Amino acid sequence: MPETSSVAFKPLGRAAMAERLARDIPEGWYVNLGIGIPTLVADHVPLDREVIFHSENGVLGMGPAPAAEHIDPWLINAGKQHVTLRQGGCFVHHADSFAMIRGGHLDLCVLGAYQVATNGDIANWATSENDTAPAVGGAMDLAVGAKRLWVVMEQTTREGHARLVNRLSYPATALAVVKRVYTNLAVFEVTERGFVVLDMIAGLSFAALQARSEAKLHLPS
Amino acid sequence: MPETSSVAFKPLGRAAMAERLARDIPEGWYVNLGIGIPTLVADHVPLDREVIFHSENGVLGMGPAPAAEHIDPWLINAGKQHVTLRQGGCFVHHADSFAMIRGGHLDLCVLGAYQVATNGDIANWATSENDTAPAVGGAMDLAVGAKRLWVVMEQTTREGHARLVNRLSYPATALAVVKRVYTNLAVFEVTERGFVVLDMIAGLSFAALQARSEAKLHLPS
Amino acid sequence: MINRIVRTMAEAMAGIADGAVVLLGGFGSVGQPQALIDGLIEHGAKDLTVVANNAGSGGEGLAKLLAMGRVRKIVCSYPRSPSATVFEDLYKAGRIELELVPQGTLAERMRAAGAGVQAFFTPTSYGTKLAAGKETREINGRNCVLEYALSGDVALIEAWQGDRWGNLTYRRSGRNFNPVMATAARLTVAQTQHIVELGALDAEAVVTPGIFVDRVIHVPYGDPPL
Amino acid sequence: MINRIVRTMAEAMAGIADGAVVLLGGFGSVGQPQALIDGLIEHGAKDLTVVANNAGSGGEGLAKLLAMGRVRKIVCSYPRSPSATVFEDLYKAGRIELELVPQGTLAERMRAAGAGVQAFFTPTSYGTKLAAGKETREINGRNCVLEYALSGDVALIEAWQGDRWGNLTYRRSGRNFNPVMATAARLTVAQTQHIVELGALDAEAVVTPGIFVDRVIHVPYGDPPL
Repeated sequence: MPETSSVAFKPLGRAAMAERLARDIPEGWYVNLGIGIPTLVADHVPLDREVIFHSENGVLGMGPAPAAEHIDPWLINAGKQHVTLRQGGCFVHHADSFAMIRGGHLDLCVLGAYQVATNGDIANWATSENDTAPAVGGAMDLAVGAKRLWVVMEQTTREGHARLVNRLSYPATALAVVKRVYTNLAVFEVTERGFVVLDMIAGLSFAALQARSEAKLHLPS
Repeated sequence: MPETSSVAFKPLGRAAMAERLARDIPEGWYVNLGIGIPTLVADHVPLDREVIFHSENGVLGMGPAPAAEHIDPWLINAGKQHVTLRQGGCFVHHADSFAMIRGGHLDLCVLGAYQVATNGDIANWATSENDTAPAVGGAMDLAVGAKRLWVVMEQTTREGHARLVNRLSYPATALAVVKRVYTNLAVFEVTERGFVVLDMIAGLSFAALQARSEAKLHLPS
Repeated sequence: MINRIVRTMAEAMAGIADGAVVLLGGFGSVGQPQALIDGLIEHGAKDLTVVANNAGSGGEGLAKLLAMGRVRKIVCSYPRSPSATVFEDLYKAGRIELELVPQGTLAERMRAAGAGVQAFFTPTSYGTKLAAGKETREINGRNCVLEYALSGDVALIEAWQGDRWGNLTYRRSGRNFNPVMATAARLTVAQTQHIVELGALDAEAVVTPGIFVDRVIHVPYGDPPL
Repeated sequence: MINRIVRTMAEAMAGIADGAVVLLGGFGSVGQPQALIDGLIEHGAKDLTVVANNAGSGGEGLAKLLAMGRVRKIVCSYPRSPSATVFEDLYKAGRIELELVPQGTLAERMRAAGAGVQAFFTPTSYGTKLAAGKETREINGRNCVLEYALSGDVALIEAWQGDRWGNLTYRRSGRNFNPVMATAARLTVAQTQHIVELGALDAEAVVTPGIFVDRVIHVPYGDPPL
């Protein structure tokens, strides 16, 4: 893709991607954030916009990370990081926590991904068939359970391979579930037509964006 | 059955039937008591023999009925009677309460019945196919769920029909679940051979008891 | 600021449509959302399917809703009681449909709906009339019946304390079906005896987290009738 | 008098047999029954199947049990962590069997076992490798996978408070899998930070009623490691 390297645009960093996504979360939503960039989203939701964060290990109403001197060793999130509980938060056991997830009570789940296919399939748990032990955690439950699944990820792999694909080449986490994708270059809605570009970073052309996607991109109709 | 009417025996009353059954409940058992004679069983378990009574409306650890001046209007049992809670008791919701039942966590359930068949089938919820609205409550869950199901009932109907039968003529509550039957005349174990008489009231002959049972009765082998 | 507390019964009932499936909490007179049932009567929705353990008694509450002809079908475990005459008369006249469900299966079907479980195999009712026509299967040596999730368009429940996020506690045996139904409906409305400040409830002792609750209305009516 | 409190680890472990299915509570380092795992190591049972969310980390606890070759199979959702090297080495060497289960399905399968539900249809994992070979069905427009109840011979759990009837509370996110596993095993053993008098726990706030608990042992070890 030699033509694109000369274009004047600056991809978003991880924090900026999280901030961009956070802007689209309205007050009152129940939200589960996956590990990695998704976790950063919480830092960009102001406390006075009441968004209620859920962690699959049974914490509803998580607040910001504590200062080191205020760590409660009994309070961690699904990423095993220490967190706090907001007033109004509560604790439940794992079956009840996943009842919230599977039962469609979360307004939003944000996950990272390796690939998203044009029909909304997501691959985010296993990269290959090698002999490393696989691990899935709660990703499959979250992907099928939340009312909306938004993915935040880089537009391409480090090697330049597209992550928006026609068909997953990595093992699926769930089928036809992704509603939006936030990348370091653009925001996409997953529609019946495929990926529709909602917005792009400044200086990026549609053609340059398309060059970084295997799947065909669409403009809003 | 004219020969039996001249025999000198005195059938147990309702309280005595409850008392007889209560004797066989060891300390530490979790027990659900159905409506009617079964409810009376609790009155015959001394408080210092810790038996933990469960009510399907989410009460675990029921104590005796309160004196009128100590009624708590928020605390009823499945028969909608006011009860008390012992120290160590607790409240759960209906799904959790029936998880205890269906999950096999109750050591014993005591139900009344219209009929018990020789293979342990029980009929206790519907008597006929008339146009009265049927009602089942928790009987089917309790009958299949508890570790042991004991039935307490009169030996015969008011009309003199046997309640220990070869095959249910009333609609089944559950199949092959009854372990014991306590009647006003005797106690029966339900075994692979059928009904085995564990003990009888004084003055009653085995022949007289058999005359009051459609199902063949056995002596312990 | 999230605020699920509504001030009027009209707000509490807004959007409940004709033909709705309505889950009604309570067991006996304890934990029944009496004020919300009155609100539903006033609201006027008809052709309802009601899911409740009992079929109403006396002449108030659910019995009144039934008497007004607003209920097409009732799903319950125990419609019979000495004072359930309104239901009994409608039933005998063939003017109401009854789906009789074992009490534990009723609770579990709603729990399944709330938990996103679409169906489950349970030993309860196997070999009985209530399993007639249902799929059966032997699993681990136990004969089971396949039962489906039962969800509501709306759940009307009673709770003890509530806060503006919709977190709820219950009082003693007033808990019963209420927390289960709260999870199983698209719209959950709770009448509570007390409204408390956010943060006043013990985070370890919230029974229904606000995620399951859409509206809370303060109805400090006192004790249930003896 | 019912007294489920045991004084020694030998009593706590009594009867755990070779080949047992052992449910281990905890998520990360919080709510893990560390003392009971040490007790299990000392007890010596082998050829175990362990059900736990993670596959052990570092060199203590579950990792040590694995390193000693006591575990034939592990059922978990997330065996991978930077310090899960003991498991990873065994896995690569083909010396341990892994059944990978989505975390919510893992919890629900144990909840089903505890609740007497024999199997259930869930949308989780449909169309993925983890559903390979499993029965599927479309219900209410959702593609589902049939999952079976998962019970244990023994559950080893950690709780905060316990009384002589076995009633338990938990502390914050230490709750996690512990109450679910307590319901799903034939023998449930809890280590608790505190022992309280019968009646001291709030009847509205008991999380695990004693009906699910067979033995309680007092292990006031303090906070989990950071």
